[in-house]
Amino acid sequence: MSFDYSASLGNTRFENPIFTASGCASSGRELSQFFDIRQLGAIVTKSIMVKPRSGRATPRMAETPSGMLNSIGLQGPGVDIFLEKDIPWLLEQNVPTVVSIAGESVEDYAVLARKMRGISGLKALEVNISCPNVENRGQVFACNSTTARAAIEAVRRNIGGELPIIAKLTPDVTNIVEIAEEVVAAGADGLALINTVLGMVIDTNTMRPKLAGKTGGLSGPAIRPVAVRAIYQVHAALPHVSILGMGGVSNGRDALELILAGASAVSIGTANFGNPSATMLVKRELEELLISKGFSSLKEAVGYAHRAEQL
Amino acid sequence: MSFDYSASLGNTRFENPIFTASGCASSGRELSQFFDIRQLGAIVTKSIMVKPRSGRATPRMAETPSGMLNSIGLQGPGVDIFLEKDIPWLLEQNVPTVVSIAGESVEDYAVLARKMRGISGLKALEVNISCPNVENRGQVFACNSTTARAAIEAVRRNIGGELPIIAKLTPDVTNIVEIAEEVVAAGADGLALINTVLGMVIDTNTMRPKLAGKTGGLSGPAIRPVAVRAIYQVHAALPHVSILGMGGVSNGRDALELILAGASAVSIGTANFGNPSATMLVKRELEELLISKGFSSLKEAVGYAHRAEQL
Amino acid sequence: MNKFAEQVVAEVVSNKRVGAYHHMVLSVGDLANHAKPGNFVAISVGGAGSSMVLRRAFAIYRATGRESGVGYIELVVAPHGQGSTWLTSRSAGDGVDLVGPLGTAFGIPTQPVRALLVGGGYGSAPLFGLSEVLKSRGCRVDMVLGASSAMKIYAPLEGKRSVNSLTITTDDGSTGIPGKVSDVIPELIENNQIDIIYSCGPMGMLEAITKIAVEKDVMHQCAIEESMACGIGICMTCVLPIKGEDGVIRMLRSCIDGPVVNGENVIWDSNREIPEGTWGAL
Amino acid sequence: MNKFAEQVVAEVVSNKRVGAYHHMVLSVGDLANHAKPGNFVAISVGGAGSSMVLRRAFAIYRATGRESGVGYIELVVAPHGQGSTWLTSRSAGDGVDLVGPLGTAFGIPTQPVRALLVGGGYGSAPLFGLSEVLKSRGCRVDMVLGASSAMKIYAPLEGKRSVNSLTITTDDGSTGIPGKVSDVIPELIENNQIDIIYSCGPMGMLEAITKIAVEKDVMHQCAIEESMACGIGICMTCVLPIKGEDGVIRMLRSCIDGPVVNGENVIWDSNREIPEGTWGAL
Ligand SMILES: Cc1cc2nc3c(=O)[nH]c(=O)nc-3n(C[C@H](O)[C@H](O)[C@H](O)COP(=O)(O)OP(=O)(O)OC[C@H]3O[C@@H](n4cnc5c(N)ncnc54)[C@H](O)[C@@H]3O)c2cc1C
Ligand SMILES: Cc1cc2nc3c(=O)[nH]c(=O)nc-3n(C[C@H](O)[C@H](O)[C@H](O)COP(=O)(O)OP(=O)(O)OC[C@H]3O[C@@H](n4cnc5c(N)ncnc54)[C@H](O)[C@@H]3O)c2cc1C
Ligand SMILES: Cc1cc2nc3c(=O)[nH]c(=O)nc-3n(C[C@H](O)[C@H](O)[C@H](O)COP(=O)(O)O)c2cc1C
Ligand SMILES: Cc1cc2nc3c(=O)[nH]c(=O)nc-3n(C[C@H](O)[C@H](O)[C@H](O)COP(=O)(O)O)c2cc1C
Ligand code: FES
Ligand code: FES
Repeated sequence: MSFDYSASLGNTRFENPIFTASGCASSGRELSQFFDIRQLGAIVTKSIMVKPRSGRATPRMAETPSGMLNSIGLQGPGVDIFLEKDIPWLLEQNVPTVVSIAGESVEDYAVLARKMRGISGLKALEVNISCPNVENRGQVFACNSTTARAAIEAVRRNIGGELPIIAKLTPDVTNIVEIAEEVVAAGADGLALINTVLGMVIDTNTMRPKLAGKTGGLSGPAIRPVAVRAIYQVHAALPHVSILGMGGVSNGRDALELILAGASAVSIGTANFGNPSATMLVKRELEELLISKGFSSLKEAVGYAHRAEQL
Repeated sequence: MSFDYSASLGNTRFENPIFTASGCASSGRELSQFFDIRQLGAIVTKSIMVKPRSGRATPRMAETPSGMLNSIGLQGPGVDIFLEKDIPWLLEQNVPTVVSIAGESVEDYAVLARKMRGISGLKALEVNISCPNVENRGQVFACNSTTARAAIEAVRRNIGGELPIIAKLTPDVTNIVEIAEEVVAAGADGLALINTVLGMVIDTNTMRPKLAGKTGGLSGPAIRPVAVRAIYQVHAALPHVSILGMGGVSNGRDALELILAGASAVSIGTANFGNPSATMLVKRELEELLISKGFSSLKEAVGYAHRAEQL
Repeated sequence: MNKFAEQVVAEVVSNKRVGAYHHMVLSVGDLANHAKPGNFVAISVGGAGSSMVLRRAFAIYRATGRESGVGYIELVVAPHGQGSTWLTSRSAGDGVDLVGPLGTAFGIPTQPVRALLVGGGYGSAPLFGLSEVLKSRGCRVDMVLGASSAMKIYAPLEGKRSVNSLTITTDDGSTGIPGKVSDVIPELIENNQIDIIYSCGPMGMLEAITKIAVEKDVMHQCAIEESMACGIGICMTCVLPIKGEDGVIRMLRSCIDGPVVNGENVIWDSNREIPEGTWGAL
Repeated sequence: MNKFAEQVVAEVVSNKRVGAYHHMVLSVGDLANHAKPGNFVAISVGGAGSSMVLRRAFAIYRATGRESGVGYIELVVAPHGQGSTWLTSRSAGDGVDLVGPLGTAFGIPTQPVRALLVGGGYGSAPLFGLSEVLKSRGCRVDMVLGASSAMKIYAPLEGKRSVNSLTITTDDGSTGIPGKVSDVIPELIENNQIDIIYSCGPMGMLEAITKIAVEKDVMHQCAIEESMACGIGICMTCVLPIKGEDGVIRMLRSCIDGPVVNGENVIWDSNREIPEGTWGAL
């Protein structure tokens, strides 16, 4: 019996469910020397903004127990150069590509969506709304249902066509289900869960915050229980909305945990730093695990932890 | 030159800043076979409720990378038996004691505060408002400024006397500073930061949530960056309110990190499970570190990471 | 609460593979002199920089060398997950952080009785020490060991010598009688006129034995194995519903009120819920 | 991006303590044949179950054994925090997960020139291999090594032999000239008519050398050490402001656009802020 490893997000089909996480694979070139990146379910690009950005001052990272903090500050070339250089390369390589976009204002999201509209060959758009909203006291879009909704609506209105919109949420909210419901109502086809958790490390030598940006985003295995919880809660509330799960996945067992909680596909972030071929390891191990447990397709396993208690 | 290791929370002085964390030292007896518990800055008791409680079903715990999940569900004998058995023993032993209380309704908090009023010898009252409010769809008190405020007001009105009230907050909110401001306005003398982070583990063998209660609280080194961030943010906004810091502290360096962020004292939770004498290790190492850095008192170091950049 | 508990750095004296298990000898000093059959130890795993924050509990297989300051504890460890695999890869000379002895011990009858000892998997570990004590008190000791397959039967030669009879069962029939220990116990109780059963192994096995013991009206002490975060009574994770002398069910800590408990007092069929009528249940 | 980079399990061949450092030899296969002076490797630390999720970068001290399939890489490791302490406690026969060679290499002049090699602490590591290459091209090589104290000067005998002169400075004067390397460089440049400086060490030292090099108008290539999460160009944590040929300042990744860069192109005085005028700065 052949095993069906394909994954779906919204209406889009992917050969397999293992993606890179935004900001953790640059634009794909760097990883391609370690494995054939066409083997990925998709590359999710770093979040691209309207203008070029030099990002935050350094130091930008601190290792933490089973995790790390980063405050890259979305360094990148801006959407125009990105569309000119990175996207053609990825499409030429025939790598399934999900573009991540990030804005500082609702208008930014509209502009970015319009720019993506013309690009044929993209598989989906991940909308990172975990960025500070310069029009609203720097509060993160995804921290508030009104701003989260506005950003996703702007994308929905401007994207046109069939490209699925995946809204990426932060776990740093009182009620993630509420935000999820709001962005789905605003037109998101899927949800990416979770972005990093806000944290800080103080360097006990200098006795100041270790990161130049003071706070940073916590990622890696340390936050996996938070990711599993968020995915489980949102899948319970919105069982028909596809979830791209992420947070601390570094092997097949971890990926299975997110799938059972309700993720339809899984992104690998921090694990790439420790192991450049982490995605290929996860891909292989997850498939083996699913088969050994008797599933005939990945999709059967999605949300399987929610099934009713057998009595 | 002698080093002043004493700590203050509100108007209360403690010999040293190292406490046990609520729920992680039972009522003190069990640890007393490993060290002299009078050496603690204080014992913080498990959170006590109005009625006896058997807690949640098992399994109640799952180990996670650099942390653990628990869902004890506040198992305990109820306040009357607690006051009859545990408190007299602690006071007899001359252990500085902080009682933690937890309620399911605003009225519960009022009742518990009245019960504590008569007990002389207590050092402070920790008010755990990270419990589900049965009158409000099971939402956690500390997740909402209105309910957080109501619980603390109920304690303030009923406690009388000088006993400092320390409100214990959950990090699982969009804006912890807002909740902190609210409970301080309601009469809290200090804040305990942080309670556990909501998480979940799925057992990939049974393919169901590992804990009987499904979700649980994440604690241990994994969450330290979240604790440091919360303490730093709250200390920046409310520099005159004392903070009892906790979250993933297992050695002197970790405790120093929380102190530099703004904690006036530090509770040790999960580390006791891995090392029954963790508190004594932290106490010794922190003092050595503070002295080696040239501080003449613990208090000088509190919030030291906030000092202006030297140019 | 075991009042002899202390925290020591134990030196690994030897580590030998035996079937599916590792037999490990640790030098622990005086602590060994206080260890009783049924007690366990809790060991830190993973070393500095480990992501594992909790200790692992292991039943004491034997405690030897009873002179002041010198003492050894022996364990039977199944390399299972990350923690036990780390432990079984320690070499002679390595140090491990150990807390013990912990928990309750098997109750030893003052009169010579006829005892049946039942172990499942590495659950046989504490039974050999127990058997020695019982024999020294003039008891007759019969033993049943069960496991999924032959590799998982831990029954060292010197252990076998200390019992009057040894029956082995395996699920796959690879050695001994095919089946479960519970299949052979009723007959052994009859034939050997058993007064008391001591057991250690998976919860399902202990439950099955309790049922037989109640039916046949013999006493039954079992060492349970609940997942433990601290092992010393401070975390409340290891609880299970146990009926007290007063008839009230309480969620008791298996690390300090156990691991050895009277089988008939355990509410086995709670299906991991809080049974109705439990003291304090809401 | 170093197109030869690959991920291998390297076997520890030897691990010897030398002063404050460990000299480690790793068997890495073909990878060694592509390693150039200035390149580094990134090693997983802590083993299975470790709480350390990131690799640690180490400059390649030497790469030897240039035949197909067999190759060795040598490192000089200072046991500092948890990661490097774990590495320096590996024994011969242990395997470590290694990615390399990574990063840019020192540029080798096509003409014989007069080179001054300056190393701080373990920063001397890549300079001995560089020195061999330069000598083989007919260059004159002078070397300055500095550290806080004698124990932290890494200058093995065979290394010393490969240079024309070796000057040592220590902050505490415990060996060599008391003071900083920057105190002695100007005179060495003059006396030996230096054409190019190669340096490796702490950022403060590299900045000071850049200043001297600019003043004296000699070329200066330095290997920088920014804190790195991935080492392969995918995380953007290791950036620093570097002025390009086009005069534009960009935040470049020191793991793939470095570690070897032209000292004069680095904006040293940015005080870890984004310098004004940096491309894309907001
Ligand atoms: C009182 C007691 C006595 C024990 N005696 C022995 C013994 O003699 N020999 C032996 O090999 N093992 C024994 N165990 C089991 C042992 O403590 C470990 O749980 C087991 O080795 C698995 O740990 P791990 O790190 O390898 O597995 P992991 O699966 O990585 O463990 C993860 C977590 O789950 C817990 N856990 C996993 N399986 C069990 C289990 N079956 N029971 C309780 N907790 C579990 C672990 O303690 C840990 O916190 C005993 C447990 C208890 C409570
Ligand atoms: C290009 C490059 C070459 C290096 N070459 C050598 C070498 O040849 N020999 C050697 O001993 N060390 C070298 N290092 C430093 C080494 O990578 C480790 O940072 C150092 O060993 C400390 O790691 P730790 O785990 O012991 O310390 P920890 O303090 O526990 O490290 C914690 C984290 O901080 C980072 N970090 C700490 N100190 C530094 C530092 N000075 N620079 C960059 N990151 C740091 C670590 O990478 C890690 O992520 C080099 C670093 C880089 C970037
Ligand atoms: C260095 C770094 C950079 C990141 N950059 C982005 C980004 O540009 N856009 C985004 O949506 N998420 C970004 N993230 C978050 C990840 O995509 C991912 O959501 C998070 O790290 C959790 O997954 P992990 O634990 O597998 O890393 C970044 C994470 C890291 C560690
Ligand atoms: C097993 C367990 C039980 C706990 N019980 C309580 C409790 O009763 N009341 C409370 O306020 N916090 C409780 N906590 C939270 C701790 O007091 C502490 O806030 C949290 O664990 C973070 O600290 P740590 O990382 O040092 O454990 C409990 C934590 C654990 C792990
Ligand atoms: S294991 Fe902690 S109370 Fe029993
Ligand atoms: S270390 Fe990750 S980009 Fe350089």
